[in-house]
Amino acid sequence: MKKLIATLSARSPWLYRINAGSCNGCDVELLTTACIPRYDVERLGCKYCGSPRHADIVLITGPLTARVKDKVLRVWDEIPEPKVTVAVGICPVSGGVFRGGYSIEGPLDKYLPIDINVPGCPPRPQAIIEGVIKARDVWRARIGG
Amino acid sequence: MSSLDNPTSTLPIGPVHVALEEPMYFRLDVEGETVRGVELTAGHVHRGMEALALRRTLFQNIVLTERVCSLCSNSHPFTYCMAVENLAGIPVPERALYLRVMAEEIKRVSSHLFNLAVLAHIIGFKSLFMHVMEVREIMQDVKETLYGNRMDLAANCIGGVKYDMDAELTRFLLSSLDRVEGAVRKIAKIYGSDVMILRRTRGVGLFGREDARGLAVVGPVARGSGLPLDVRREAPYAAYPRLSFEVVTEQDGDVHSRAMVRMREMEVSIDILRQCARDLPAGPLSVLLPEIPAGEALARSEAPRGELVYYLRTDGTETPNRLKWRVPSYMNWDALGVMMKDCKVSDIPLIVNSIDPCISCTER
Amino acid sequence: MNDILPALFHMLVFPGGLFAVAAGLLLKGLDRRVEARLQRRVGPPLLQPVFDLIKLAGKETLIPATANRAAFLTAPLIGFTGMAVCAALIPVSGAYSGLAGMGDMLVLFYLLPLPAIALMVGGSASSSPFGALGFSREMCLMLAYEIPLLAVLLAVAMRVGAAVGGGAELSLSAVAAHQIAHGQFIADPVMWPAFIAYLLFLPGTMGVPPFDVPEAETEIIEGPLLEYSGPALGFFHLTSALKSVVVLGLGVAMFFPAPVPGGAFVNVLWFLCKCAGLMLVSLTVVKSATGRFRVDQAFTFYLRYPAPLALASLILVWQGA
Amino acid sequence: MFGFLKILAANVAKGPSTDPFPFVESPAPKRFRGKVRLNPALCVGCAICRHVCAGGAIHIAGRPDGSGYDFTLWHNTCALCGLCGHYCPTGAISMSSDWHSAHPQTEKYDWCERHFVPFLACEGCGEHIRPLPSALTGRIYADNDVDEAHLARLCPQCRQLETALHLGRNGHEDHKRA
Amino acid sequence: MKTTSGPDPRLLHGLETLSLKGGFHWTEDRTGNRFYWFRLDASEGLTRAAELLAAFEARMCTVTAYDPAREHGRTRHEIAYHFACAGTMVTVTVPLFEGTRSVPSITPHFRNADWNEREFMELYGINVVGHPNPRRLFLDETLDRGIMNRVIPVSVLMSGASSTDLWERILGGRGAEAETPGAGETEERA
Repeated sequence: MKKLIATLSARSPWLYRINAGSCNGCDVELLTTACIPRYDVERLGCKYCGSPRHADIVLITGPLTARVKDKVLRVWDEIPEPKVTVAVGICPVSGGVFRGGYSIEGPLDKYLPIDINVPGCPPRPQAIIEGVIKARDVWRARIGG
Repeated sequence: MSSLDNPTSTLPIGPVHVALEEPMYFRLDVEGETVRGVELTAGHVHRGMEALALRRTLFQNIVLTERVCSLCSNSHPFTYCMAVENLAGIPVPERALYLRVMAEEIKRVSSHLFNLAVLAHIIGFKSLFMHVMEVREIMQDVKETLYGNRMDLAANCIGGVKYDMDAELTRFLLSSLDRVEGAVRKIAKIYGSDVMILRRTRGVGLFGREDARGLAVVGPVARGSGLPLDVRREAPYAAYPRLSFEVVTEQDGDVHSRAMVRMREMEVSIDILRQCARDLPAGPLSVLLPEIPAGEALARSEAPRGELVYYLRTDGTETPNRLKWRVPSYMNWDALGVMMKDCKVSDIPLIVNSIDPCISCTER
Repeated sequence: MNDILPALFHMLVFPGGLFAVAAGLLLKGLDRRVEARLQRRVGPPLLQPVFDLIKLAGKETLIPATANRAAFLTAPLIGFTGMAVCAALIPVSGAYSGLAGMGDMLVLFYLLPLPAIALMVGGSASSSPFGALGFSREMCLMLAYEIPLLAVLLAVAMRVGAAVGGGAELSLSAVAAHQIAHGQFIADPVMWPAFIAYLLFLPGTMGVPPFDVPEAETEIIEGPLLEYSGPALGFFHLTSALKSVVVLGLGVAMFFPAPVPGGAFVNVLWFLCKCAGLMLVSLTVVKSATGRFRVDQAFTFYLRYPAPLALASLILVWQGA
Repeated sequence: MFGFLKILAANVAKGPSTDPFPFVESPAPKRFRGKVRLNPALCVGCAICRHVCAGGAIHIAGRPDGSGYDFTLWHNTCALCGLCGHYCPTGAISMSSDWHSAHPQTEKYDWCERHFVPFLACEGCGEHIRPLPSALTGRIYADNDVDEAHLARLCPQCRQLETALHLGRNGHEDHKRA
Repeated sequence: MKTTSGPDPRLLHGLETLSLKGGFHWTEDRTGNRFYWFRLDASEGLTRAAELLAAFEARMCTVTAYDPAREHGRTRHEIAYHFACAGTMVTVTVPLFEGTRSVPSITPHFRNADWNEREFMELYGINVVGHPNPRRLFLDETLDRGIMNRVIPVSVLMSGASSTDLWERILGGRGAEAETPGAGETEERA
């Protein structure tokens, strides 16, 4: 029964994205992936939500700058458990071309438990979908499916 | 009308907010639904890129500048390369000049489409947003097929370009342009006549010609207020002196006229692309690089959001002594203060979007 | 005792309770799927709203530190209970003639605003500035769309009342029965303005574009719903599903309640089809073809178009046209 | 609104434009800049790729025993700009059209392109060297009739010597003929 | 194609008189766009230069502060003010003497100099006299003012992006750290 509930729940992964100082590339690609007919994540049950409190899968872009760090961590805390975190683009994963800058606090896994990485500069929308599907599997396992 | 409660209250918007593509913090003093004061805190996307640029070689900086912002990501390395070329007096081959213009105009079309799509998104017109984004996908496919990436083209290198066009790709480009042009015409009709769009954008975010001159705004914001500012015309570069195009202006200075400037500019860009495809001269793509001497140079270009300036200073080593750039949005932020005066809360995202702000550009 | 059991059945199983919930979720799923098709998308599976609810049930409910806990948590229940009661009042011609009793149209008129009030309570209890803005917007919008609703209800009631001997007939089952016997109002030119007014009322009360101002995502991040999560948020979704059955069912009962030959089961399906048709015309297509009004524009819109239309019908009925 | 209804109607008629991707593979165009690949047979270890890499994604380190060197490219910091391939003198580095990049956090540091490039003993002096790839020798010695395969297996010093001798011999013969 | 004919000669002459001896020249790019460069005598001349430029309707484009020498232990700044004037660029450079850390604000003449001046205030620790709103602009409070003055050792210049710590994790014990093989290097550079 629990397994069935987990399986059904996993068919409704709602997405939320956080921009941690990204150059827009990954961010725009996330918007494209989440919202347009060509990629239509809604057929996977995804919905793109505006409030962190509604989210299940959080997609983070950007290298985590000094000024945005606290805000990102706070918003991340506002997402109810269980949740899955996906790092999109090379910046949150490693700092990318910005690594070593005085204003860069990343990589993100210093502060948050990351589950899935989707490197790329920016990754193709299909790669982001692939990341979401992998995240969904992680999530299903986490809620007991 | 809904000021039932206290006269003024504080409304924070951002830094993480759906309507803002990027983190920026606005503190609004609102009276019911009317905005009385705006204070903004920037710096959330400040990555210290100018310091990073001093630690990268002149080559690495091509890639670094491309990551200033991915919506105008071609303009940055392009202008940076021009600055290096101006400094060292490198003669860029004629073919490369045309290919650079092509990359630039392709990016302009998709950047403008994105901005217009977000306008629809902000007024809650989801289907129109999706429709415009789908049209943009044609341009995304062009970028992916010609350059291998949907955002960062990596088209430029110092002394020329890295990619070439052949007959097949030109055919693909031209047929894509035909599709986009037809779709853009239809979209222009919708934006120009749909009641919902007109009611939300006409007379909103007014910014007069004198304000535009005083705050020295650039790009579609200036042109939407009737100032015919365009670096492509004012100080032509690359292949622009040999191309014919119109500098689009609109007179009303509201959200709608800025949108219509972008709309019409896309048609101009498509025309420029056709001219380039037709006139593309034969020849090499890039030249062998000489030593880069010590010196200083400036370069300017018209990015999708307006004038972009690069200043480069070298000292004869492989890394720059100073690399500084001024992005178009940097000049346009101040205009928000004028535009948002006494506007409605609902109009804020709309007004912010109308200057097509690029925060990652501005804060570097 | 003999009266209570069927009443309970009607409240909890059919047409209120289980049936209404199922129908509402199905309608929502259909709405999302059709909207997707209009936007050249594949769209979610029909049962997506069900998956969403199951998921939300398993999430944690976070309560903002500054919120009023009691109000924050009871708000979703207010709306839900109100709509569950309303659902039991909707007649499904050929299967169920509505709860006996007079004046259920008045009851509906008073209960229908409950979900909106729940949103306002929840929004202000969450103590978020966006919730507060959502509150004032919801209030403003509600005032605007209640006027045409009242006029439409009165027009229908008086039309029926005039036929059965003067005054207003406020029983929905009588309204439906009258139409089944004497022709549906949708074929009655006098009632056309009222029908159009009702069509325009629907997107406002359901909070979909162009009247989604209280929950405007890109302006005030879903306003009152911003702070809700988990099961509490699920209740809001459930309420919205129930409400769509109620308002659509009310529209069907008031304008085209006629059953088709066949058993109760066939007529339940027929009722659902009519609801779905009404929904597609008044909600799905409209929200796909429009953006969002500013709150002041929404307010003036209701006063300028649906209200005069509904009043026109009312006056015509009153004049005995 | 009514103008837009026409578009909606056309949308319904045209049907969904959704890419069936997660259920069907979605190939990238030919020029797509996906994961960087190294052809170890062509790599000479000049490290120009590392020099131009803005993301610092490339690591080249010789083995202590002198048997060769390891080339490592960490995809998680590669900006996919293609400069490495553009400036690679032998064409050893290229961009594949492989865009599948999603991976779990546990594989973060293994998300690499790794190659061991062996050294050979110089046919002249026996020192460990990286033989020149034929693509390169072909280009360098295009106008000379030398034994390219042999030259490729020499260390730079021996190769210099060998070419000098060769030129000397030929020059001498030319002189004699004249 | 060019619609403009360059700045007014009176402006150029005026700026030249404010400049250091020999502190004026112009360059041209391959399309024929001119760039005028002036080096001012002292920072006091800046206010007069700004007045003059404003009178001739120049548009302030940007301001660049930099340390021309980047030597260890010494910071000396120059500030270049870039203007667009009738289609050409006019750059007015103010060298600050060692130890001097302030310039007058040009916001009275150019409203949009506000952000530019705040930027070099925080990045280079230069004071701007008479700035209307001298708050931090982009730099987070956790970071030091004048962060760009830190001299970068030449050794990290080349591949500043890679850190050994990171590479140890990636290499995971494979192939011990050693220097780049020299083989091939000489040929490829040639």
